[in-house]
Amino acid sequence: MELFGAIITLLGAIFLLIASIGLVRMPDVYNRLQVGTKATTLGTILSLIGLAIVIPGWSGKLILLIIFVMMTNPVSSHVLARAAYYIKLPYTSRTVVDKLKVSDKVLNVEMEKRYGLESKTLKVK
Amino acid sequence: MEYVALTVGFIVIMAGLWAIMTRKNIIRIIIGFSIFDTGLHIVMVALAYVKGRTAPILDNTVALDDAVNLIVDPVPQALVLTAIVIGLGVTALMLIFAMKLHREKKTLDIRSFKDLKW
Amino acid sequence: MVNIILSTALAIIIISIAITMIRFVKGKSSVDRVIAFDIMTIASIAMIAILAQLLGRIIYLDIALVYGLLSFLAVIIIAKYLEKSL
Amino acid sequence: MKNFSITFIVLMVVWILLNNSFRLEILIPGAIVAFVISLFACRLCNVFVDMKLTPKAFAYTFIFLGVFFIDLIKSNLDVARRVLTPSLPINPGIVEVKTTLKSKFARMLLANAITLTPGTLTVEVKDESFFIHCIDVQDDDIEGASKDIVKKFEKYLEVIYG
Amino acid sequence: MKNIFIIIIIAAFGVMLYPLFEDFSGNDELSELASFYAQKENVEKVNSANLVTAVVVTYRGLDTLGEVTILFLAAAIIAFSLRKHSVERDLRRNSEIFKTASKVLIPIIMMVGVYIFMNGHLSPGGGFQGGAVLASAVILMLLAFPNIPFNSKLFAYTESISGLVFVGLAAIGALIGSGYLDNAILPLGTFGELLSAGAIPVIYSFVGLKVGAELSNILNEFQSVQSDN
Amino acid sequence: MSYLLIISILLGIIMLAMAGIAIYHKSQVVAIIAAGALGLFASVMYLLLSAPDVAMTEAAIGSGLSTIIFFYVLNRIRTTDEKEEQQLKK
Repeated sequence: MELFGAIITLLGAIFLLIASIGLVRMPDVYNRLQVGTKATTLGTILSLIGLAIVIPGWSGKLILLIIFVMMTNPVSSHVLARAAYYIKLPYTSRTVVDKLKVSDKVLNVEMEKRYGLESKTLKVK
Repeated sequence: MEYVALTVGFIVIMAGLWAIMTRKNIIRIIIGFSIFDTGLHIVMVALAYVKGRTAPILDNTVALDDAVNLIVDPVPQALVLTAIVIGLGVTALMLIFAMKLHREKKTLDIRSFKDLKW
Repeated sequence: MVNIILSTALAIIIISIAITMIRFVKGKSSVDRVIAFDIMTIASIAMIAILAQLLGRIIYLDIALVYGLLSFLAVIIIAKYLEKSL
Repeated sequence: MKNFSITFIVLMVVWILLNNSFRLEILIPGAIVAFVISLFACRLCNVFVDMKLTPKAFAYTFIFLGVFFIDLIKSNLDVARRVLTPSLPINPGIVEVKTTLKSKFARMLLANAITLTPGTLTVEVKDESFFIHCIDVQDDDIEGASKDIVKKFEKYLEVIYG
Repeated sequence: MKNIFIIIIIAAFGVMLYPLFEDFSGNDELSELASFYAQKENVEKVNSANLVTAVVVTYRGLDTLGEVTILFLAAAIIAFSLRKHSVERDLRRNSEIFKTASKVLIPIIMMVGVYIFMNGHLSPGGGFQGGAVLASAVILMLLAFPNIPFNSKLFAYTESISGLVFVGLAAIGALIGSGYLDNAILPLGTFGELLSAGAIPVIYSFVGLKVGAELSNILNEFQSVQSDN
Repeated sequence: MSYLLIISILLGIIMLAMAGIAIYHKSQVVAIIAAGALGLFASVMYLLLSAPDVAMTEAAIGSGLSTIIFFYVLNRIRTTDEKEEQQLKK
């Protein structure tokens, strides 16, 4: 049983390795984010699950860590992707379609009409 | 292992000093200060390490009766803990002064602050 | 046996951090470097957990928790700085 | 009141997981701290309100987690295949999908699930449309993409959160 | 030319530090002071499982008092030298997912912070780390909801009351116990439980609240002088 | 115990590379991120030197909050940042 947990941990480490290789190979920011988020999340989760199998007494904190990683990692990559989109980082030349650019202008105008100025301008202090 | 940490700490201290002395931008100088800080802490913790021993926290893996032979030195660790917190305060103060200097001259180049030079 | 496999996993994670360094040094834009930073810290969480097992102290897991929390905040604040809405 | 009690329960679960024990002298300080924090955060924490507490919802939660984990593993195998192939078989683009979910917490879960499943990454959320970056675009009109990406999670979240 | 001068200075510094490196041959046993702290009867006198906490709170408690004072002075100087001005800022709206996630995360982060400083005598952690985690919850709130009014009065009161309680507990130690910052003013309890180590968890909790409030105030000062660019 | 030695050597190399990037990189943002990453890896090093208290403090305060304060200040003085970098390069 301990051996099984150790092998799962090794599998997680291999996924982390794949994530870093993908980070080096992919051509633009969005694809790097794709590889980075998915492979690191599964890699870390598998490592922690493997450790929880090796030592069942530790599973409380390990479960908390797993929930924490699953909560924060997609959110941070979403915020990064949004920032990368708004500072207009270039796509790779193989990109086929960009629906957000088409509807961006229309939606912005709509937003302003619907929420007035307070949606765009926040008063701070 | 403690030798590796000691060497790395020394090199990081030297790098921080180098950054403080040669960089021209004030933000870079503050970054150099923070690097210097980190290296100093590594050196202090590495000097407190005792071969093959574990952290000075007693639980069911470290028995109370035999603690003298199992743990590392807790005193320098407490010192470094204090030093890190004070380092944050000092860094924040330096950054505030950098902000005020930038408000005065609209630049952060250290060569343009010559008011006290004669 | 278990310890050997776990040390191998540790070695693989360190190698992956070293490969991520390539993107950190090379990366064209700042966002690339932030992604590299993110991956490095998440790999370090797994590394700390495995180290805690190898050294046999459960208390080291607390550090992994704080580590993940603060790196998440750092990534958020850098992203908001880059999109000029801090 | 409902969201106060749910926040309290969540915080107590976190406390028990952290301390890893059920004894009374640990539970009592935890209860006091959780009570104070829930009081402090209850005007902020209005996200749990639309959670349904029926047996069917609980069952569907577990089914959702199962589907999600299978998809997570599938997505990783997919990513590994793409990364390790020498010719890098990608075909990226941003597509738009529609969702019918109203609850904010459910929408966050949906977006996180989309981010973690094969070849998709949520870039922006506006009202009821999600803009998703796909690593391999199959179908770039709204309905087709929605059917591919969103529907498999939406039908469970629909039951859990209404 | 200038660089050569700098290199000479740094090399001189290195030579100055080199004896530290040369004489160090790896410790094989504890120093005298540390082995005094680690002996069984002395550990049982304080009853704290984490010896670093014992050193920070009781043996060298005055240092902690000075440290907290320095942090308070830094916060006061920062608040004094930053001129507040109200500007209307043109911020991009936060993404809805980030807002919802931070609503879920903020109470959990606060709970983790409270856990860290209440278990300072059992696990690595304590007032300063727990205070930093509490401040990170506040900074997440400031990032996600910039238009929520920040109640700086509440934080100022929390900070001053915690500081007063810290000093008061220390003085009570001098009155009832054996010295300033003595932790035996409360029953010591069994070794290794949450409610043990006398006054250490109480003192560290108030240190944590004080540090958290101070750091939150510093971060709020920094946040409030941002302007558009 | 040999694996700890190897890990510490690799960590040391990564830390030195981070320090180099923090000093010499053109962009200030990357320099600050590298300084933060230096602190994070230093905290793993403290863990190897069996000082978990210091590791936690470094991860929370020395690396996390310092980076946050740096970015607030950098956001305030951003207007001349790029120009400054250009001038310094010459």
